[in-house]
Amino acid sequence: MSTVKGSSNGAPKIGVYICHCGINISSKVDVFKTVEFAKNLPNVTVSREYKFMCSDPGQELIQKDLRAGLIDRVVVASCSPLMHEATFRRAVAGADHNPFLFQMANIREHVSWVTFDKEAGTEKAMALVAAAVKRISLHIPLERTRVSVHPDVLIVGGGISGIHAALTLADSGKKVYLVEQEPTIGGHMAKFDKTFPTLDCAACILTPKMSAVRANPNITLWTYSEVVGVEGFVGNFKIKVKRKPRYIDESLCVGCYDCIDACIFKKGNVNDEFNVGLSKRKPIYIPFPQATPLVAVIDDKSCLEFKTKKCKKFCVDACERKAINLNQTEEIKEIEVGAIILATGFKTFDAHCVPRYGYGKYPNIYTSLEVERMVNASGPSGGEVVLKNGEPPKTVGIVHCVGSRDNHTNKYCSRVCCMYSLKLAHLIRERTHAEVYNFYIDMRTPGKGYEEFYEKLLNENVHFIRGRVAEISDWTLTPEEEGKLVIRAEDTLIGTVRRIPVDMVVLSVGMEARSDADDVRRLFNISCSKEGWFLERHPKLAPVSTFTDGVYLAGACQGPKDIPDCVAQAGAAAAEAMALIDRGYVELEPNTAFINDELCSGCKTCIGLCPFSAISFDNIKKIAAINGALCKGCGTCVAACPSGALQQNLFTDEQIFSEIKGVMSYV
Amino acid sequence: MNHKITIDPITRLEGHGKIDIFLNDSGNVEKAYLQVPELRGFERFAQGRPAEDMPQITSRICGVCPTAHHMASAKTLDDLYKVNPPIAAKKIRELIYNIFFIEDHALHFFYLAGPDFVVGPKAPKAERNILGVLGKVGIETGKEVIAMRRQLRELMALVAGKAIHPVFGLPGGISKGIAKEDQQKFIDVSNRAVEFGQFSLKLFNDVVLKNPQYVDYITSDIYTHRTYYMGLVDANNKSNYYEGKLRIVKPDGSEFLKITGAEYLAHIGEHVESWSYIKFPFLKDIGWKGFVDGPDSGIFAVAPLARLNASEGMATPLAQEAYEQFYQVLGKKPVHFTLANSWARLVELLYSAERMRELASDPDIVSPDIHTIPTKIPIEGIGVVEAPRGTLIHHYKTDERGIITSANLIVATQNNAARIALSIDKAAKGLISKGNVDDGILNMIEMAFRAYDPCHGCATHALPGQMPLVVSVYDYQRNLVKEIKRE
Amino acid sequence: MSDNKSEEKRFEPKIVAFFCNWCTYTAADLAGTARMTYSPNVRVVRIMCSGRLDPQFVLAALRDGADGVLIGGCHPGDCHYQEGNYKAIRRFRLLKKLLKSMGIDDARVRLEWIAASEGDKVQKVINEMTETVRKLGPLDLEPKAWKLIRKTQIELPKAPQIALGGVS
Amino acid sequence: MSKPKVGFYWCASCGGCEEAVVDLAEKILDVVAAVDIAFWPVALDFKRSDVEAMPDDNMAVCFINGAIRSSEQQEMVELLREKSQLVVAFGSCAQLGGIPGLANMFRRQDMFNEVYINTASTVNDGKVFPAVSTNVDEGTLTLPLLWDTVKTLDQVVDVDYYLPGCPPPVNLITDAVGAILAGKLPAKGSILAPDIALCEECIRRDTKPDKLSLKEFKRPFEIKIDPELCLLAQGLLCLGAVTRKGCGAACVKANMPCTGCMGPTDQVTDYGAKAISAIASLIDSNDEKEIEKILTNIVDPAGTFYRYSLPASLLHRHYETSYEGGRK
Repeated sequence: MSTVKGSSNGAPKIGVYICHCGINISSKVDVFKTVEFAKNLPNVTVSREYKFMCSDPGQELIQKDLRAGLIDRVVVASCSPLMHEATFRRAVAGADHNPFLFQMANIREHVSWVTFDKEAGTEKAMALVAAAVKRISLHIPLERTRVSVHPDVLIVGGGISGIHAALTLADSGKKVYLVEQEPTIGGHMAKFDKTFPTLDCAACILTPKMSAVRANPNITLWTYSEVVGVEGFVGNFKIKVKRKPRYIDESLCVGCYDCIDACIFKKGNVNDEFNVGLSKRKPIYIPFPQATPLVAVIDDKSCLEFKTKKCKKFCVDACERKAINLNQTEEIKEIEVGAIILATGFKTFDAHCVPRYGYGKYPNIYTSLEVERMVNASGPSGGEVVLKNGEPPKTVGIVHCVGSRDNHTNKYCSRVCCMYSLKLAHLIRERTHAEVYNFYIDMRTPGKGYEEFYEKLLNENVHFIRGRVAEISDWTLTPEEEGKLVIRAEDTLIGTVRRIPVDMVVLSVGMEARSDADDVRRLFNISCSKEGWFLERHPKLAPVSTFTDGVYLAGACQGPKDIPDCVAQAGAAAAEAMALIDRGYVELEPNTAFINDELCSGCKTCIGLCPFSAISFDNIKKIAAINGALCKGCGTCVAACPSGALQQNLFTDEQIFSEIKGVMSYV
Repeated sequence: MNHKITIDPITRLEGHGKIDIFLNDSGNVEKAYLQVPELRGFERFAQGRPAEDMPQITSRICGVCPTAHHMASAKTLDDLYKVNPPIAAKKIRELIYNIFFIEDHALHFFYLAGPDFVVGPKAPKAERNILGVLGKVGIETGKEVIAMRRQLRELMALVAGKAIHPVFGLPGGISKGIAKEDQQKFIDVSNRAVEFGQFSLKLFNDVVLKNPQYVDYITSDIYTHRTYYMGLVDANNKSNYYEGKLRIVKPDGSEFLKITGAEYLAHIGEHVESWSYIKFPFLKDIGWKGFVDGPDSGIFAVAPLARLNASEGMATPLAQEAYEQFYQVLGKKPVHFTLANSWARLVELLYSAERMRELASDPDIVSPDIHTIPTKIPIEGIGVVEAPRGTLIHHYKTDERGIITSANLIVATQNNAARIALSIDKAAKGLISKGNVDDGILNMIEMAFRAYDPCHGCATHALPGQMPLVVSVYDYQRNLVKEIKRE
Repeated sequence: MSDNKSEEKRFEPKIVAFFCNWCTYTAADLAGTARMTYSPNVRVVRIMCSGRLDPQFVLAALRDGADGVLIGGCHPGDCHYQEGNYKAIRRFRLLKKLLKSMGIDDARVRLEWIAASEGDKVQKVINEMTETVRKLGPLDLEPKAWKLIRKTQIELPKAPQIALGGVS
Repeated sequence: MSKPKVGFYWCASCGGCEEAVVDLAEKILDVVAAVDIAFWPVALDFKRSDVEAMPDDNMAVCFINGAIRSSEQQEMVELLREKSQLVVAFGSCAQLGGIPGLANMFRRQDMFNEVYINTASTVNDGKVFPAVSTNVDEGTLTLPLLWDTVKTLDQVVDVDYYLPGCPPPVNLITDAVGAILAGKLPAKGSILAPDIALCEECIRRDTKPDKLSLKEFKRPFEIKIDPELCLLAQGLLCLGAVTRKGCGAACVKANMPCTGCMGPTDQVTDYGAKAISAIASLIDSNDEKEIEKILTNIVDPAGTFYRYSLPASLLHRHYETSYEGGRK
């Protein structure tokens, strides 16, 4: 009997198991009829149905039949193989059979969930079952190959998510490369003043983590740098990082500001990115006092020396440590890592895209991020909330959902705007005692202490008007509107259109995927959702994994998140990476290409086709040779092989032809 | 009584033919029909193919004379692209072509028609074949014949790629030339070939001409038709197979026409009968007058006898001698005896051998300059060669990319179709009387046919095939009263 | 069962789809998860990459009774294996040329780039394809070519006899 | 003991396969010594009736060349099947349909119109076509009807072995005959030739670049063909990589690309489709427009990739022109 087990010799004994998936499948597929149909297919010795095949009893059903020798091959018709193939392969292996003598028919995602007519659904299900049965007879036992995992991790993005993930991994002794585009880590969080709902200051909780990164020997921090090349696969990625020249020697600079003071420009002449353009900085600068690393940087686009070559270069002389090196050039670092965490974050919605809100047209209309800087003590106005004329505002309107929940811009809710709007309302009121009006569609405060925070604001006499703002303009009707910005909105609670004259407007802009998200995902070979957020492997069960093994997601690059969620997810991503590294190896799918040496004519057609250089030409044998470890199993070479000498495990020509016959056999 | 006799197929020829003979109530032949029962339609499926593929595609019209089609096609491509092959290419083509003539004529004489003479038309059929010939002439001679053909075909393969279905023809030349070190092979074999040609003629002399009964056959009226004759000739009206002008002589031997291949359409038409897949070419200048011979009928003949008749001699000395002897024995030009074809064929074999010898030692043939790259936009091309079985005409029209839009092929044997029909009819009438039909007589009717070495593979670009030979005898009401199966 | 039924009912084309594991197959799963109902005429065969698609598979599907073939892969530049879909498009273009010259309406064979997130595109493409092929009608290579070759069917063809009218 | 009986027969072929047998030259004498040739229309006078007279399985083996295009041919091969222990499909036409199979690109009627009406030199004002039966004064003349579709031998009768090639190379023929006489036969259905592609025996293989990709396809007459370099590398559509070896790369030796007469290797189902897959993979472009441009020099895909195998292909014939085909 054990000779029959898992062997492909002798007539195969196929077990077919049809899953009801509760009613998910059985509502659109006549499971019993399908079972009957399967019974009569060639080589099928067992045909059963069960409510939930993926459940333990379901799997035991299969294992019992395998152990009893009733079957030696398994077909499960249930959900997508992307969902449960692994589960059932484990089950088969659990019964000491080769896990690859298993085939799945996807009758849920591809049938019951997408088919209206039950008869049609049943028919389609039968076709897919027939295909799987035809195919499985041609399966042979296969072994997975193990490849060791490089213990280092690459983290892309130095915002709170990247920082947290880096620290978590570093603390567990893993070597981490943290790569950040900007001259400093900190990301958006570094720009915030306070954080909701606890109102503790962002800097106070972030900067310790930032310096911890700087201090941690396990973390290699590369700011002002970008990942430009990704090769290899899970456990064995080869990464190219471009370090842009900052013209300052990081190891020498102590961030004393002398060079900055010495700069030929006495005043800043460039929009300060950190203060979102509310202030100016010099061509040589340190983004903000807590910048990490605390190292100056020269912006060669605005530096006189780089523009004219005629600068007196006071900065160079000013630096005692001779840290300034104007000849510094871009540098490419090549590293190997086993896992990658993407924490590239988000960008805020561009308020210009909603002209009727007058952003950029009227002076005293700000985005929430600008106000974040304004209320920040280290911000452009030293924490003062003031109008362009320097006066503090008497009335402020905060407009929620700018660019969010809107068919013309982003359909989705950005999740954080309600809370930060409340936070800003509180802070503005605190600093200016102005009347603050919140215009909201729905007040969304899910989360620990969030609703309470809303309560608190209600008691602080902040005004809440439920309704989407129609327009903001300086077009006045009454004397008291004179010189003010008039916010027109329908108050859906009292059912009238209201005009609220204010001195200042805050536009609570939503979160969007970064504009370079598409390039990044291509670089790392992952997918994006329609909105442009990086696509997780499964929305619930694998929220930080991607379809590319070894690449994980942390923070807002995967979707709008507030800080606690980002940190939580960063931790999760770090844990996933750790799990991978601590296991020490990855098992590769055996669906690789192989060559039948006797049939290979050495025509070399395949060799140039492999993107992973897995195929080489053996000049002694005069035939092609495949490196199984490098082969990723795409099968491109197999399709090209003019004499059929190349085949792909689990996807041989025979198997696919038989699957085609299968799907057509029942129509 | 009225009988219908069907000889089906005519064996020992390349291709497929079927003869129906109707007897009148006295049991004498009323009429005999030659039918060719298949068609491949190369003209149709040539369309859409790139012109440069035609030499290889049309060679599949006939695996016995693929070189003829290949060559005609290659010449058509030269004309299509209005490009002149380098001198080396021209000479190598003609060299290969004459080599092909030798082995093909040898094939016909020794394997196909030979048995009729060497073994004898009335010999038992089990002996009436190459093996019988070997028996007669001796296994050693047989081996020589075989070896000769082998050597010749090896040389063809050396240049053309394959002896059966060559591949070397290109518009503007050929794909492969002759390496210096190989030239000697060609010279050696050509010398042997000349000897072989002389030997074959001698064999014919001894076995055939010395046998008065055979000579009677050849000269007997039943194998005689007075038709027009056509063949390619060079500037001196000497027979040439690779190039030249088409010369057509009247039944009285005087020149009727001398045209370039390009002018063929003005003078040659093809007549269609519903009882045969073959088309019957005729001289438009005279017109189609039905199956009758004589100067008033447009029927003409091609192939060895016709070529000798249409020429004023052979361009090489030994062949010229043989040519003169031929007419000396058989009387003044033109000779109208169909069976003389076999002799004429051997005269030609000798010419090709001598021509091969000339070209083999020509210094030009080892030049590497063998292909002129076409530059002109193709529109239309016509190519004519003499195939062993007669004049072969290819004619293509293409679009500007050189994709065939229409093709016309008039193939060697086909030119003889009408005259062959006459031969069958006349032979049947002469050989069958009072309804008595025996295997030997039927074979002698086939001889009339076989003498042309007709290749019905070519003739209809048809699919050769095999069907039983049945003599069906019908009474005047067309009821089958008797059926003789040929055993 | 379906046969006599589909006789009375409107023609239900049979379409075989080859979807790449990473983009289009996933998108099809997404369409399922999102309960996007679409016409049941398509049967999906999963391959790891559109680069695995051997034109033989397309012809085999047609031979085995499919009225159309749909090929789905990652968008150019998105291939999970970097370049498989580029190989696919090269082969597909030449295959289309061949099918055209073989007299098969090339609308019966379609290639679509469908990303993992484009469940709605799966729905749209499959519905479109089904309609297109329904309009084109059954391909039925079986009776139209293959069955002519089966012994039972080899009796003289029921072809128009004009060719044989001739003079008789 | 009597020598084994052997038959040769031709269907829709050009006679080249017969020539190939004749090209056994001296060897043919050995063959003749070893066997009784019981049937060989091209060279011997035995007739169908002789075959009918045989008991079943009387012939040890019958080599049948040519495609099947008419009921006569079908009847004949069925008869020969009965009378032979082994049937060998001899040559491309019998195995794959061969060049006559290109007729499957058209209707029979298209052919008739072309041959008997349209061709330049045809004079046929009466629009006369050959007819299955014609009444002449003396009686009735009949012709066989041709089918619309050319078929391979194994689409009509059960075939034991295949000898590929147009025509089959002499050495393969002798090997095959030898194996049969010695009773050393491979599994039924085998192709009696090495199961490996032509490149393996091609002298130019080493000149083929490891990573070949093509920006342009060339037609043989457009360039001075390098006599050393791999033809595909010169942009010529050489199908050697898709084609079974056994001919010694004869065409390539003559400096011309392989056109695939030996057919595909065992693993390949559809020669043309596989050729497309392999050739297209080499195109050096990812841009659809450019790909199209590069493909324009493949002027005749069907005729190029199915030159010898159209009837054996998965499509078998042109679709619109099949009887029902094209009727909407």
